[in-house]
Amino acid sequence: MVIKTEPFVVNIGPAHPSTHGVFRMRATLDGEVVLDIEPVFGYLHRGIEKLAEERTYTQIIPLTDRLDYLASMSNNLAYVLAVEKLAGIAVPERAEYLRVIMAELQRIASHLIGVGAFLNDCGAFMTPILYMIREREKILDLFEMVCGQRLTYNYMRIGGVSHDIPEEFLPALKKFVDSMPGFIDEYDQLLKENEILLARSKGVGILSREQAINISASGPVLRASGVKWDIRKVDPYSIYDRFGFEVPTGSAGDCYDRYRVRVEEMRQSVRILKQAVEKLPAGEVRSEVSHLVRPPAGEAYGHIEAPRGELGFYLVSDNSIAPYRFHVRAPSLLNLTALREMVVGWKVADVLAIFGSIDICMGEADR
Amino acid sequence: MSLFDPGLNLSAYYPGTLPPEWPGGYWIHWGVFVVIILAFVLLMAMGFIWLERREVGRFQARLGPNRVGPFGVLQPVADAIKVLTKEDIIPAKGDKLVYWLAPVVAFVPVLMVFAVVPFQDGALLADLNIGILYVVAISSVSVVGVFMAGWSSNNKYSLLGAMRAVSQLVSYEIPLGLSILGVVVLAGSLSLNSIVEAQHIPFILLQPLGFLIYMAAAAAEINRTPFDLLEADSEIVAGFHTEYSGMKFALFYLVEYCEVLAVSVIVTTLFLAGWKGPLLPPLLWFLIKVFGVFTVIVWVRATVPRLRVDQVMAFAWKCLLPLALINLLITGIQVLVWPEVLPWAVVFLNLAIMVVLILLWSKFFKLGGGRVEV
Amino acid sequence: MTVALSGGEIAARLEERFPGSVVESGQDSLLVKSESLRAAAGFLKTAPGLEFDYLTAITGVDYYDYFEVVYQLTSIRHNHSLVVKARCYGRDNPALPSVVGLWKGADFQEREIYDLMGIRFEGHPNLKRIVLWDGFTGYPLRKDYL
Amino acid sequence: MKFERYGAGIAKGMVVTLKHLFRHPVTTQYPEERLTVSRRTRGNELIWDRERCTGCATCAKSCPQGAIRIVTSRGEENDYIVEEFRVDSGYCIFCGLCVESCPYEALFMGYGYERARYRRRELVLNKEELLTSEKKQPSGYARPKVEAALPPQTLLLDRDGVKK
Amino acid sequence: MEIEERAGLYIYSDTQLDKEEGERIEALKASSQQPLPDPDRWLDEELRRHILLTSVDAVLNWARRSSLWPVVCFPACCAFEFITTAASRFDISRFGMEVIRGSPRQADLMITAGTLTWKMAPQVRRIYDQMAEPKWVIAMGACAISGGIFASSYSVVPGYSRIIPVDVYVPGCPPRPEALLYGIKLMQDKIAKRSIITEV
Amino acid sequence: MGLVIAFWVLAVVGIAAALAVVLLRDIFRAALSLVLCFLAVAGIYVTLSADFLAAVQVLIYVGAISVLIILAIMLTREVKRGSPSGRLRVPALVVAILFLGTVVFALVNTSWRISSVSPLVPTTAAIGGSLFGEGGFILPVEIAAVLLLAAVVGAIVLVREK
Amino acid sequence: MAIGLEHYLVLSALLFSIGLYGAFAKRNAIAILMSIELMLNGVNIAMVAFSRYIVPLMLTGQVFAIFVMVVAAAETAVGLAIVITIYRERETIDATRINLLKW
Repeated sequence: MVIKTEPFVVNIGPAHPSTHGVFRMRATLDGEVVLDIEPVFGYLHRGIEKLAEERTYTQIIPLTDRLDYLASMSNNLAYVLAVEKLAGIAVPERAEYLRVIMAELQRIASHLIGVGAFLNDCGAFMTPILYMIREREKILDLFEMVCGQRLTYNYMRIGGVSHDIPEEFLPALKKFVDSMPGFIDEYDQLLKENEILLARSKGVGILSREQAINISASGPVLRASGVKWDIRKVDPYSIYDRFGFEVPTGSAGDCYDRYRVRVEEMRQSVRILKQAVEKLPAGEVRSEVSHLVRPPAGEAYGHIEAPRGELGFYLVSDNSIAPYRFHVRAPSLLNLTALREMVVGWKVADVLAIFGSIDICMGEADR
Repeated sequence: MSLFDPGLNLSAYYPGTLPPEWPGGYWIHWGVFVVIILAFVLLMAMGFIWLERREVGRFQARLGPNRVGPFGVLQPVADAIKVLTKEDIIPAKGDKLVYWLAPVVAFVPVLMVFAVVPFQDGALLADLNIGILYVVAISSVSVVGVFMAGWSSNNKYSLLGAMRAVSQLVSYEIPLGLSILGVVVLAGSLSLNSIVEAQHIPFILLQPLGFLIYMAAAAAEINRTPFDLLEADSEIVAGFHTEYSGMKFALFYLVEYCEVLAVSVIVTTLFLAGWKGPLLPPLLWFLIKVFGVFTVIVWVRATVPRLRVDQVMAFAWKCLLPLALINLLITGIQVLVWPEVLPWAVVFLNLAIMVVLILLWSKFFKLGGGRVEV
Repeated sequence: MTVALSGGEIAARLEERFPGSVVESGQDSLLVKSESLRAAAGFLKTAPGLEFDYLTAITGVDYYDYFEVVYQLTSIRHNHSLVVKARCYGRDNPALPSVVGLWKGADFQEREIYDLMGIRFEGHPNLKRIVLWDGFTGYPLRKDYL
Repeated sequence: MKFERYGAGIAKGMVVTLKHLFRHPVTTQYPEERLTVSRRTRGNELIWDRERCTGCATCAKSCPQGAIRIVTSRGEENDYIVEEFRVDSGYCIFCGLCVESCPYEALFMGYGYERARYRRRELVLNKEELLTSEKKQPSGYARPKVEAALPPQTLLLDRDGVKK
Repeated sequence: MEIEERAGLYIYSDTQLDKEEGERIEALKASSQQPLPDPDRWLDEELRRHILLTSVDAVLNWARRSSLWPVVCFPACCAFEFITTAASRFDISRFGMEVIRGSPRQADLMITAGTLTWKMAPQVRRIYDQMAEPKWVIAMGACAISGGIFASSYSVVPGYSRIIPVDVYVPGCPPRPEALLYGIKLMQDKIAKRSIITEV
Repeated sequence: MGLVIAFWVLAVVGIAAALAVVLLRDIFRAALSLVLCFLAVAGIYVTLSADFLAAVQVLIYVGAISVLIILAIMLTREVKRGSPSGRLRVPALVVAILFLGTVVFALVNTSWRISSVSPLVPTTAAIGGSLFGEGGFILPVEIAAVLLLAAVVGAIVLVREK
Repeated sequence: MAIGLEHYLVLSALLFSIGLYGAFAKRNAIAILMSIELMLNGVNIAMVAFSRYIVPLMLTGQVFAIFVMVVAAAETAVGLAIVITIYRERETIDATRINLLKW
């Protein structure tokens, strides 16, 4: 029974406990039911695209760190891939493997936060996210070992990576790879079958296959809707064609599927890591590239499968030391396009669960 | 018995802590006991605040407050002093009188619950013969305080929180009362002290389903997970007390823990045989059981997510209420058919009945979905 | 591997259907006349064998003389891609037809280009500033913005 | 969904949290216990070697935001004397590009991170404050020789097997 | 936190609301071109101080520094280092700080974790104004101190000190959790010496 | 003595709260006054040795009825308009005073047969007995149950979505 | 001064009259409902007082008071349901304007 009352407007965000940064939803509510919602962006618009036009190609790498600050390695990778495509630079084999290792570690770290934050938005009192952050800490330790920072790595370089790994890295990584599946199992046991979580997320916020494609969704959001589309498979970049892994997909396209797809992707990433650790060759990690890269005039679009979806960099060069135009195809922004269709008619609590299940990063959406 | 006419049946319960020939009669007993209860409630509430933070910390693989005093036990004291000395902000557009009164209205009933709780045999402020009914009645008053807070704050989150509070608390009062009735039927009395005395085996064994229903309903009444919708911070910031600061907020914060304490105490009394127990002194048993119940509540809080508002309501009406009615019916039949025979057989029977009922009911009961066409 | 379709072949098919719509075609891109952008995009989305159902990205580039808007199209069914470009002239009120009707994913991106580069998209249902605030003067991504 | 699992899922989850109650917490009690940071750590300070620096200003050029200010004057032997070398650590993002680009290995990332201050202006490091001292050690970022001498990093991974 | 006063005006997009917001932003931008001075007078006064704190002050300050409740203000990257600080490995709750209040009314400390844009600035200012006295601010990270890597951008506020007075600056991009904890320790030291200093 | 003080305090509070209910323009506050009035009445019951009834009064009137009323006030959003008195104010006042006068006159001039037996305590068992026991009010209880059911069904039907 | 039956009856009459005034004078339908609750409470006090002072060992008055409460609860539920329905249809709960039956 729903008693119709006078609709009223509530702002959820920008500084709301669970908007994952500074997103704002102008929601029209009728009691608890959402009648309409208008996403308001821009609270973290920092003008990265403009700033990049004033920096050299190498100096842009720190900027990309801060795009999707939960997946800095992936951003670095996408950017250097685009520049290498633009300038036609080859990358040593060992560097490719290191890149893959870093990108997959980053995917696990990012999904851990994504899943944890989603469970938090469903109302679990911090426990899952704290467990997940604990696992993420292990990954951050590895990153810190390699490049000295915990969040903004600035690790990839045009033509390779900045440093070779220290010798204690591989044993630690092996240990991590061995122990991680056990932890994923444990977290599955924690909440995968929890009746309350199922009630909160199954059938909630359904994004159909057609809708998902039409709004240019990507990443786990697209795959949860049943589209088997993973850039690592359909357009293999770097050396992803050398690894065997599955692309998990959902069927219903609801919040629960998005959550499950992320968890399964973590398992697949562990699988890739295992193979990469075994095959890692010796050799150089950086090809000889001038410090000031001057790509020939032209344009290039490099894209990777970042944790949140297809992350693309569109670069236009005019043969100077700085890009003429630098555009980021941000998965977070596009995945939000369907937010309105997904939440209308649901309750306020569902809005946040749905929003959490899309797992966005405002640094990337607003740029 | 009237509250203003002490002396009827109180004397029967005097062998407990206080000597019967106390000078001044019952007024002194009252005065002393009120002070004792106040001290007990405040101390226990602070202890609970500390314990919850420590326990949640350990559940989450971290430590929790440990730097203020030994093991951080002074943490709630520091919190209290700090909160009390913070600036008191009153929203400009709100209803100031109501805003001011709300924490008081919420706090007083919770405190009054402890008047009838037996800390050990006969050690209680007033052994009302309507004891448990009094508890249920009085605790339903604090909803009004919550509502006053949400209304007078002139904030939409507060109002949403208050609306949720009212619908939720009113709904869960029914299964709560019905689950208590099972115990009352077994004990044959409403007085809490008599209920404790009637428990030769703890009623949790005779009333397992009633216990579960009571725990669920009580968790909803005191806004604990998974029913903590009123102050769901991921949804409506801090719920009805979003606009409160300083001392008034401290009162609401205290109310929260006093309510948990009240529920722990009442569960202990109704289902866990109160102060009864071998070897240890009764008061110690009482405290151990209260802390045990509280730990379970914290444990649940550390594990489960929260339900949605309509699911909470559906759970009360479609699941708890029928189960509570069936439970009451079965209890009544048992009391009529086997008065005081073979309690242990009844224990196993009731456990079996509980399992069967839950399995059966799960077939009918559905949660999830819930989209509204707009 | 996503196949980048040859711009020339598709340009020929487009020309056949809508004569005069293609200005030039590159290796994996084609430049469409701004008036026929909407029709060409509709054709690309539905034509059998092409079926670009997925709009990967839109972006605008300021070349001083004109603005170029770049559409990265992908077909999930056939796993091939194409880059479509359109130009609009004039710095005061450049305009292009909107493709939101075809790909809803263009919604926020077109708004962003409008916000940061000042290109109007005719037919967009809710064309207003997205990341900057009302009252911000200038279009930051234009090359003459300081 | 049906309420079909009869609370078994909740029970499973509660077992997991209960297990954690008896596990050793992973907490590091920071001011007393310290983690050994990575040997390559990019701490929140820069360290400058007065002897090696030739004043070529490559670092300043490679800095993405111009946080390094170098003023030099011509010395007697046709070399540069560094008059002023200033880094605003409240503006620097510690990306390490300057250290990587320094051709004379005269600039290091700091190993320490306790740089919080009450005043904005105290964050600006001038020539003297940039020198290495008791409290300020260089880190091994892009400096393999320094790296080899530093203690190995504490890893959370190593605490996995530890029982309470 | 923001609640609009008017109801029923909403359609898919409310241009009136946007316009008002834009005006607020422009007004704030115009009025905060210079950074606010650091509230650091107490540092000088401490040097020539010879009066001891009264015991009431001591108790009050002890309570205040032992239970600093942060408010939710997590614009960007640093937020995740703050969350990590709050998480199991560094565990801010040891200092009694894990009570992260969604409502600014009940919070004492604002940890400004991330880049502040002009669009966000009125909201942050509002949160700060809503906090009850006494209140403190820790500027965490380069963006919060000076705008950091984005300082030259057209939409970024070069440092929170333009908007609100900052008590402690924690450099780093982002600072490690230990660095933030060190900043919190400085904050506690400052609170411990309150009372003789006049409020700044 | 305690009883006398209690009666007067409760009576004054109850009357004042009742007056507030009918005189306040702010309907939310009027509803809160109603809660206070109910509580005072519950206190009056206690002074009449009807402790079970007092608890029931708090449970039903305070816990359920007034909360429902407050909820209805929220839902109808009539608060801004307030709760003004209508055209009938003066006639209503006259009628009320006339009625009050008549009743007070009647009850003062009646000689009540006051029983000197001290009241029955505890009342719970006795009430239970007279409700469900032999020769009790079991038929009215059944009828009340039917009435409640009808009311619940009626209320649901009334506010159901079309 | 001892408290007798008359005191309670006067109190009850006062409550009833106040409720009566409110029920006639108020325009807000919810306020009218609240006034009716006041009247019922007044009646209850009278019944309990009679029971206490005239037949102290029989609890007939209290039992009746319980029935009155049952009726009051039912009445409130239905009354509020009507009020909400009317509000939904006509956007007002002003009793002087709810005159549907007149025409």
